[in-house]
Amino acid sequence: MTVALIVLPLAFALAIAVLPLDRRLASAAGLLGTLAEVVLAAVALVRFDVGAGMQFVTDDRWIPDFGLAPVRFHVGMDGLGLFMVALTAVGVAAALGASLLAGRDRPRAHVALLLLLESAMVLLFTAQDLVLFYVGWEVMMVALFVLMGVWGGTGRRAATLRFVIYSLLGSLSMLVAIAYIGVRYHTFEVGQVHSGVVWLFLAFAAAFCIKAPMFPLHGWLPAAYRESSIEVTALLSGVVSKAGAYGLLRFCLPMFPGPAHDWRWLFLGLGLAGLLYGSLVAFRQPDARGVVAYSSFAQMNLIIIGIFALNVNGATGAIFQMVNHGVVSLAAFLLIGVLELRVGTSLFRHLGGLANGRPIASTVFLIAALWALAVPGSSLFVSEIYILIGAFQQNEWLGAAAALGIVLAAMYMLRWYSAIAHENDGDSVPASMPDLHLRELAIALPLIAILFVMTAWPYGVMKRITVTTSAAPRVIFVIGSDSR
Amino acid sequence: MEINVQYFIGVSAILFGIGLFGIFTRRSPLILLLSVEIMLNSCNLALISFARYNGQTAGQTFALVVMAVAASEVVIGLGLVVATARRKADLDVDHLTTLRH
Amino acid sequence: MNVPVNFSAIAPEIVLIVVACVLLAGGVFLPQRLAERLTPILAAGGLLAALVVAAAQYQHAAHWSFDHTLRIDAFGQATRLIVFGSGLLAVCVSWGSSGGIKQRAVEFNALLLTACAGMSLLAVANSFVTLFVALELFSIALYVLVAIDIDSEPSLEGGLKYLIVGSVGAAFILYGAALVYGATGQLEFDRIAAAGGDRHGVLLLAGIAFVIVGLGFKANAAPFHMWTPDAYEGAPTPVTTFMSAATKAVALIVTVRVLSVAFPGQSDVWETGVAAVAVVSFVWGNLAALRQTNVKRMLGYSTVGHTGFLLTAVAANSNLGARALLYYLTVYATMNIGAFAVVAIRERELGRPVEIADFAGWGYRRPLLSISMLLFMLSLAGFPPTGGFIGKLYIFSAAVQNGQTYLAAAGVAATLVGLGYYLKIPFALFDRDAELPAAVPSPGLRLASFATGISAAAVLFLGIVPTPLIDLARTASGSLFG
Amino acid sequence: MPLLIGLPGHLTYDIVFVVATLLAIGSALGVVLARNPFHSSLLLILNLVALATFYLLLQADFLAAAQVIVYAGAVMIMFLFVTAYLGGRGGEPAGDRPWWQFALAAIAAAALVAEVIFAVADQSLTQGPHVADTFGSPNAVGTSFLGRYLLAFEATSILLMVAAVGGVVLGSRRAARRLPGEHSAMEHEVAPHELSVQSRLIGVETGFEVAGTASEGDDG
Amino acid sequence: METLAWICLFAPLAGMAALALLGSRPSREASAWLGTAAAAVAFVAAVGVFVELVGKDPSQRHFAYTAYTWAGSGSFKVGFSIWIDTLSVTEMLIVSGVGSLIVLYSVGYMHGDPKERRFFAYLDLFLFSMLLLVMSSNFVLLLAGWGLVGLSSYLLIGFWHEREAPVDAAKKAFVMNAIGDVGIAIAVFFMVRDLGTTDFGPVFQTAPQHWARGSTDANLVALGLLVGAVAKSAQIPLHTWLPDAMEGPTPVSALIHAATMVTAGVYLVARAHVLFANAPDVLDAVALLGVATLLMAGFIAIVQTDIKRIIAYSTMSQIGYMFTGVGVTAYAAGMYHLLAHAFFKALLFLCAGIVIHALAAEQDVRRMGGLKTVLPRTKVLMWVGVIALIGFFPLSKDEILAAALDDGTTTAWIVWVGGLAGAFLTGVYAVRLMRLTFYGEESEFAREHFHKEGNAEAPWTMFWPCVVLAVGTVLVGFLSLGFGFKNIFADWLSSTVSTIEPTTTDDLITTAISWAFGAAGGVLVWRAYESPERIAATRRRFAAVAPVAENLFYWNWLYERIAYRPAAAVSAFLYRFGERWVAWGSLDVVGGIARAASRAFSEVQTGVVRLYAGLLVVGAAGLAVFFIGKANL
Repeated sequence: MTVALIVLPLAFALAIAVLPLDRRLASAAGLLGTLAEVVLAAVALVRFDVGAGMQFVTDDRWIPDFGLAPVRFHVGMDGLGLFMVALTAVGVAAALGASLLAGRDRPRAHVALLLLLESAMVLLFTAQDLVLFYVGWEVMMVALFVLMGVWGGTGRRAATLRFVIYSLLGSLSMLVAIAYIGVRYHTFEVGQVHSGVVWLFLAFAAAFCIKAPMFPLHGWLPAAYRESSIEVTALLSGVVSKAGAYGLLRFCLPMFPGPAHDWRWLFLGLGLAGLLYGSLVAFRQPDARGVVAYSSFAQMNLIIIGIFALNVNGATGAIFQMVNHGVVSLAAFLLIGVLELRVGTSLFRHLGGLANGRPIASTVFLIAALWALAVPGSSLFVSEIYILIGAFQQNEWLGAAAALGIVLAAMYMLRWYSAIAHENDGDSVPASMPDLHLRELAIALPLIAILFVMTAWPYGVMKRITVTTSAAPRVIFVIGSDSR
Repeated sequence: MEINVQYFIGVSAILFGIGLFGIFTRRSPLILLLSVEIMLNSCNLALISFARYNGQTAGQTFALVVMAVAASEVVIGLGLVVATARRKADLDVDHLTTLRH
Repeated sequence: MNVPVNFSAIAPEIVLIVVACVLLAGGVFLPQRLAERLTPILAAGGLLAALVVAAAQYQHAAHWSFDHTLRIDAFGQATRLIVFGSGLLAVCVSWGSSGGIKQRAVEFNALLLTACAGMSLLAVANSFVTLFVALELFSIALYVLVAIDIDSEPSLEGGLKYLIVGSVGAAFILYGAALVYGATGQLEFDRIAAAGGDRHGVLLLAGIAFVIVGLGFKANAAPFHMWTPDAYEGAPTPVTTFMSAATKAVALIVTVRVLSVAFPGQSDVWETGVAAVAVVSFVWGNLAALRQTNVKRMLGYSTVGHTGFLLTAVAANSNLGARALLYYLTVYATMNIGAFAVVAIRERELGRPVEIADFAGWGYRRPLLSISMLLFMLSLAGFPPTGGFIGKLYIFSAAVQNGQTYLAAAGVAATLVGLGYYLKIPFALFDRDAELPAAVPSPGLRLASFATGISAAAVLFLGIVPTPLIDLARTASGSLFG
Repeated sequence: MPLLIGLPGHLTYDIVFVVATLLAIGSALGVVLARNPFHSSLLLILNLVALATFYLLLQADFLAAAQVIVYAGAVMIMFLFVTAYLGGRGGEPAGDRPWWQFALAAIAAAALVAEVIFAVADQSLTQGPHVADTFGSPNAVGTSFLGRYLLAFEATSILLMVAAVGGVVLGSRRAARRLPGEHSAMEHEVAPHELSVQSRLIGVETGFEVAGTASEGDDG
Repeated sequence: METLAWICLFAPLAGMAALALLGSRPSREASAWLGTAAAAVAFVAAVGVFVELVGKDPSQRHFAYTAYTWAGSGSFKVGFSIWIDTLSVTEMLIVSGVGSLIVLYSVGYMHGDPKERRFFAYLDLFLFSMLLLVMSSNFVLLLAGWGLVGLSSYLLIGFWHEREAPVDAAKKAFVMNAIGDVGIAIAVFFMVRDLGTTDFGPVFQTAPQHWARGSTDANLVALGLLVGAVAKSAQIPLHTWLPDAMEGPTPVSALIHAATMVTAGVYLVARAHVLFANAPDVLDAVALLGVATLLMAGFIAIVQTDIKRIIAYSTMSQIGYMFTGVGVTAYAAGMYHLLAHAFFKALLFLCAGIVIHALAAEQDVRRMGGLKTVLPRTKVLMWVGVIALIGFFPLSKDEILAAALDDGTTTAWIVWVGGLAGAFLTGVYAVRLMRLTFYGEESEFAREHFHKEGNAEAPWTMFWPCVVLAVGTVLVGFLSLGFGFKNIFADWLSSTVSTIEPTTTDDLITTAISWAFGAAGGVLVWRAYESPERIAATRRRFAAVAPVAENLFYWNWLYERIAYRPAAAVSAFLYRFGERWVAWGSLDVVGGIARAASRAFSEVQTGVVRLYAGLLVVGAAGLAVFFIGKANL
């Protein structure tokens, strides 16, 4: 199952890259591939055995004698991986839809790269071997670099370079740490490493916290989110950033319980700072992308707080928030993309009045905004509450301070929505711009439907995650398994 | 007969240094090549001294090889100088800066 | 005299020399046009034959030959394979060249073959005498090869600089060898180790230092690298291709062999020394490459930076380090040959040296070559799923294992800086805003593309299925480190 | 009365050593300091002879002979030829050489020399073993060369062949374009001369090995 | 009962979903009626629940139903569950009943608005949210409802989003309510941490054991809830959004900003009375905040000129009374005032809506006047509301004050005195409102409009709800008369919350003074407006203090300076400086260093070969020094 999830997009990517398809065929093949992946992910979601731990496992040789330890092709999914994979499948399908809508040039390459990205992400979300994980991690990065560097906006070079350097700073430290683990512990299996070496922990954390990004490692974010084509931005914010949080949960905490516990305040403090900082900065952004970008940044810091609260509520909330925020930021960015296609800009001073006579558009944007600000009752509300509970259980002041993020989120997201939808039509909005078309809706509606389902029944997700803590040491989360 | 080769090595080192000095200070490619010859010969002196010190012929054999190598380098070096001389009016190595930075 | 003479030990070299002699002898009778066509084929045949011979001889059991002046082991034999492979691909790239390579096809190919022979000999040398003569054999061939375009001022200039600095470097090796000889009374590596023990005599250590300087010069290690960018830029591209891959490989292999076979007792000193050189190479090579605009020169500095990685593996002084080195060298050779082959193709389209800007939009004119180039750059930067990644991981592992995590950290910093220039090329290649370059015929396109394709396939293959090469590297380094 | 080398009763030896040392160092300095390349070349010959003297003192008789014949005789002739060919252009180019360059060069070189001398000074190298009279004789060297170092010997021969080919390539006039106003008279002369020098050198070095190649070069 | 309860909760949601999904397919009329029907269904179901509950023994009148586990982690689960007891049923009835009437009213009021369908969807969403709030059986779900009513409020305040003012008002309301949400969230955190649950049953049972009475934790929990209550109910200091919220359509003001949502704070205090009783200091704060708000809002209402804002400040003031009620633990009295207020304040707003509707959206009372002739029936209905407002009948306010008098603590005394003073203010502003709107000379503006339009007072959908509310106002008055009569309402609530039964003497004293004060205020203001000279004289007399009220006690000014501007400045600073120079610029600096180093390193390669050799030697010398240094000498 897991292997099929990895191979399917890869096979489609290769086929599309190699076969001389025209635009329509390439697009159709791409859509088919991503939708098939969604179906596969859905099947996995249904067949997933709640509480049974790691499932759909394939464990095979890859590099049997590496010199330090065998490198294995070991993949599988627990609750965390399952939802990350599902998020990836949905995210890439939606992003591909958006890119087809926008009509990117050189469609074969573009579609193939998106599929390659998908394959790499599924790999990294399911890999149980450090080296294999790193391969997925970096291939994802490569695909992103190309997508960003080729199809991005006018400032794409600087943005991509910045993104690359930041990313590699983290991932190369992680590579050194992986090497060290191989040397010291003679294994690359995630489950077998328990270490108290602080710098290893920090090296891994650096990679993940840059990707998330955690404050103040976000120097790459504004440019990357602004200069990428919108589907890439959506994926960056919706899925790729989650890979960072995923890494913290999958690697940093279980492998380095001691350092994670000792150093938690670094992450909690920076996470809190990032949450408030990102929210405040989002409030002054001049463009729609900027607001969602910094909001995404703030949310990721909240997730980091949840993770380093080091308790079940925080972790459950963080994981659920990863899913939630993934979907909602995909929706928000792809909607911005639709708007940009029509208006040609996302600068607020040229926007406005979307709600005038465009009920569907305004409703869809409104839903995105409300879920993004975690309106009480929504699925994001649930996940945020759990994160905050976790933070509060860790420390009262932390929980209370982080709760302020709720107010700030309301401030910037309402500003976002108002600037887009309210008052008179902006000067760049074409006269009598029609409401959303069916094709545009086809991208947004499935995402919104997912949000609704998760709102109606958050436990449907949360019970599959089933975070428990191991008996000793306490900070290790056992995800997807009831056993302690 | 006992021989203290320390002094020979000392001389060889001084010659090596003089060769280097030449390379640092001269701009005529010919003289650079001559300086290289001094250096290689100083190596030979060291080799032969140590051969004597160790009472082995190996060092001398090595020195013989070095002579051949030095000769070959001279051939190629002179060839390059001549070829350069055909193309450029002046033969100042300091002016061979088409390739730089 | 009862010296065991075993010509099978140098069978590949013999093959190469014989072919070279045949070329020289026959070449004079061939008309120019025929010589241009025929000699590369012959040379390729010779290299292929040598490759086959070397492969056929490949065995794990090590043995001495020529009274310990040679050591035939898997380590050296594997290096031979790299050298011959590089030579073969360089011949492919040279097809279609103009200038000196075309007019002097006979000499070019003969010199290439002898250079390969010298390198091959160097790879198995076990004595300073053999080492020096083999080193000079290929160096002198390379001096000529760099300057073979005698109509071109840069070519000559590069050759002359290479020669002058190279002679100084050779003098250093020689003086170092003399000092070692003085300290131990031996010239054969294993005997040096036996005689030297773990003594830390001044004479011996000074000798080791000088030997490292000389070998570092050949391996483009900073600060002994200064000739590298000039020679790389000045030399005809096929020669650069060959030099960047084979010279470096063999220089580093011999460095490992000398240091770990002859001076195991002094490893505490030279490990640090090599590490220091590695750090300087990291810094200098990568930083200086940042602002280059000429592609060959940039890649030249890049090789200096990569020497840092390779020396990291040397400094590890372990089985793992040797494996890492061998693995990385293979990948390194492949990706460099590929990259320079692409440069050669573009160069022939333009008829002048290639600037980075000349690649602008080229990705849409020659997509496959450009994708290969992207792959090479990614591999140079160490991204999976290319071989460069596994190599980097390997090297980091070796460094960490030997307690030199700081070297790995320096490698990380170097890679980060390296991204700053490696990515310039893909950016240019796939620049959508650039005008589509005119479709210009490129002489020898097919063979050069073939070399590129082989390299690209190898880089990818080594990244995805590294096991065969890893196994080979394991047995090879086992022959050195037991 | 050990004077320098510590050998009782070998005053002559010491005197010869001192003279040779002065000669070697003086001539070497002359090489690197003389403005005229002719003078440099000639001084180098002197230097080589001084070195040959050392070789004699070190009982390397054959090498001393080879040094004088091959080096001083053949290689340096080649130098002189080229110097003559280049004429005034072979000399040191006009222009100031700032004093600090000298100073730095001297310091760098001196540092290295100091290191080596320091290395040697520390060692007790006085107790060299007694060696047989045949030490350093052509026979002994030949045995070593064609025995243990047979391979090096063979490789050297290839090396010389490469040098010859290289000389051909670099010296060839076919591809060369002339600078405007350059006289071409010498060109036709020099290349064969060069080659003849090479073949002569090679002949001396190896006796037989590369004769064919050299003639080949002539043909090319 | 369970089924009915769920129907009550979900009928409005279904209505909203239907309206949203059908889009523009049904006609406007049909949409409006669909929305109304959904509310009506909820009301009917609520009545059903009420009837069933009445049938139970008073001690058995609480039920909890769980549909499914809504959210949960390994250690803390939240059920989607509802809580039916007398308190929640009371609220359900108010919400769905008054709600239905107001939705009905909107059919007429919103007729012809281009976004009519959306309006009804929003109203239904609000009803669902409000019902969720009052029916939920745990604090998380309550918080969800709490936030959702805020959302509905946001949507409805900003309904006319073409103009800037409603949009700003909507955002302000939402953000201030979000602050309240945070307060409740923090209380929830405490519960989860210390009690492991937020379900009402266990929480109220175990809280006093976990948190000692008056301890810091107990106070913080109650304080958190209080922050939520204060924000939602527009009490000092989080009250400034309510007047601005009047930018929304009038039915919205009536429903959300008068009858139901804004009183949710009172409901919360009553609901969580166990927690508040556990924190006496906070309970005092509730009462004192209530007093402060009721006085301040009364003062401000006197100088307002916008008809809706006058009523809005009146609302704020009346909620202040409710707060004082629950603050002195007279929960039943507070809830009773809530009930009565729901009727009469909705009535007042709807009547004001008729006026505004008739005057083509004019809201300034100074441009009205003399409307008694053209809107006679409205005038009568409005008098009913005003009489109730001043506190003549129902005696809900007096009951609170009487209870306070009975209580006798210092806080209660303050409440009593302040409340009576408030009665005077109420009399002033309420009568002023009537005087300016309906009496005096017919204004130019009103004349123009009426002669042009010449329409009837209001369509029946607008008129009859007002009548029903007026009747309801009067009837509600009989639920709790005081003076020793049977207190039906308090008895009904007694199974859920306790109350203070004031003595008849207390009632007598309080009611007498209150009536006197209210009447005095009314008479004074009536007389003051009899001639322009007199009003001018009055103005002069109060010239010193009037600006304070006219400037709304400087709250907006204060928030502008201590909250908004600093936040905007910090935000701008972070964006301009933090982002540009630190997060973004740091890599630029590194890049600049790298470029400079690149320049340095590559320019060393001057192309001069002597230098190359020189550096080689320098490197060799360095390496040799290092090596020799390592030697054994």
